[in-house]
Amino acid sequence: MKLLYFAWLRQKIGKAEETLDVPPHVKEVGQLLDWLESLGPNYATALKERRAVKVAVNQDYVGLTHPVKSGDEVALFPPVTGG
Amino acid sequence: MKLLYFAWLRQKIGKAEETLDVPPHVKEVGQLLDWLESLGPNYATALKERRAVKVAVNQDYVGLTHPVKSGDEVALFPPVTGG
Amino acid sequence: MIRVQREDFDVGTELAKLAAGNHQVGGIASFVGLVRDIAPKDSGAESAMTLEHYPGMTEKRLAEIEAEAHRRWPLAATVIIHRYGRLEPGDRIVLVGTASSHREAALESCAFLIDWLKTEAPFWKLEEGPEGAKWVEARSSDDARKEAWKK
Amino acid sequence: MIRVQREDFDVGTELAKLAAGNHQVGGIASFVGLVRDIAPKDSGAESAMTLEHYPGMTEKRLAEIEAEAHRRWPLAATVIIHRYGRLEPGDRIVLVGTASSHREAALESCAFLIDWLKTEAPFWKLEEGPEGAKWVEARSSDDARKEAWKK
Repeated sequence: MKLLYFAWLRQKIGKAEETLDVPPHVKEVGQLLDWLESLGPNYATALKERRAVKVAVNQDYVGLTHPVKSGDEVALFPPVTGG
Repeated sequence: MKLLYFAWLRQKIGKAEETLDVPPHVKEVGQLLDWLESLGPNYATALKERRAVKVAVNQDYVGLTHPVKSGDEVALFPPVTGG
Repeated sequence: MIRVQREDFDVGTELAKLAAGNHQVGGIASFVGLVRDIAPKDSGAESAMTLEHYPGMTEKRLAEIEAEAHRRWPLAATVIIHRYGRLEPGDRIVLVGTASSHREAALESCAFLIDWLKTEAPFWKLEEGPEGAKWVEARSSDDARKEAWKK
Repeated sequence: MIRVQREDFDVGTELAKLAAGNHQVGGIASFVGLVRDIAPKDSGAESAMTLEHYPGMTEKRLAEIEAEAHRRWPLAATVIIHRYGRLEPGDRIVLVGTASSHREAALESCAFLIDWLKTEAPFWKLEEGPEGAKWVEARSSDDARKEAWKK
């Protein structure tokens, strides 16, 4: 699974993207976030304020119960501030 | 009194402007329009559909009871269609 | 800034002026009105128009409308340019531009200015249609849009 | 038409394209977003910013927002240009332009596009303030403006 991080999520996690082998029990976005938090203090800090974390799967905005699977492009980022 | 005519009012009356000595009983816009109608068939035709005649005195929109006096600039024109 | 002129204008240049030297401007809204071709598509003809106006009163009314926009919204700068004379399809007729720190103020005041201008500024359009020249009639929908701003 | 780019753009040229060769266009509405200087006036400094975005998703979202505007209003043409990278106060960030036969459609769809873009397009602003770099926080008023279009 390809993970992308933007803005302060990128800074706190310390990388812009990575490819991870996600364990089989991770089937939804919420489970993915829980599992990522367990990877280290940088992830835990970045994902602590869960309300401020938006998720896109394959470039579409999704909610916490949206399914994720191997091969997906999953992006985590704060609320957008363009325009 | 200086009279100005625009758009189809100018065409129907047959002139763009004129200076007229208005009789003393003409004290309001409505009375002025009535008096102008009496000046000839071109005026009568132009002013027939009174709802379609807008009036400005000294370059401000006014109603039929607005006073007019010697020295005023009075303009008659149809509803505006700019922009 | 108000201009009533025969000549065309450059939209990019006019809008850039609204924020020149003022780094508090966050947004510029604008509306450009163009001459539409009203001739039937299969006529092979194009329909020009002539804009008549009331010199003096035009500038006065536009300045009043502009001042009203500045009273209602926090605007850094505004521009209204309106042409008169003969114009052909595709020609620019009017430009309204508004600059503000806030995009809401810029967008709303721009719509306000063009709506008010349509019903207040003394211009009249004579269209050269396929059956001869015809004065454009005022639209009641324009009056309705202006009235909505009074609420 | 969607463009996401580092380079500046020419507002007049982009807006003129919206009506080029189409004499049914009667009005072009536009909004240009500029970088505001957030540094205190007496600091002597100016505050630049860097715009980060999500390549691929940005273009996808903007195309969807543009398509939604075309579904809602009778539009002849639209343009959305959004820059990324480092920008200084006064620099253009974004252009939204809409062309229609009807000015209401042009004005409303322009406001719709900038409102939706603000809450949907994956851009993030990092402001270089007097106390260091800071990610701009999303405004709840922007969400409210977007929600209003759902009614």
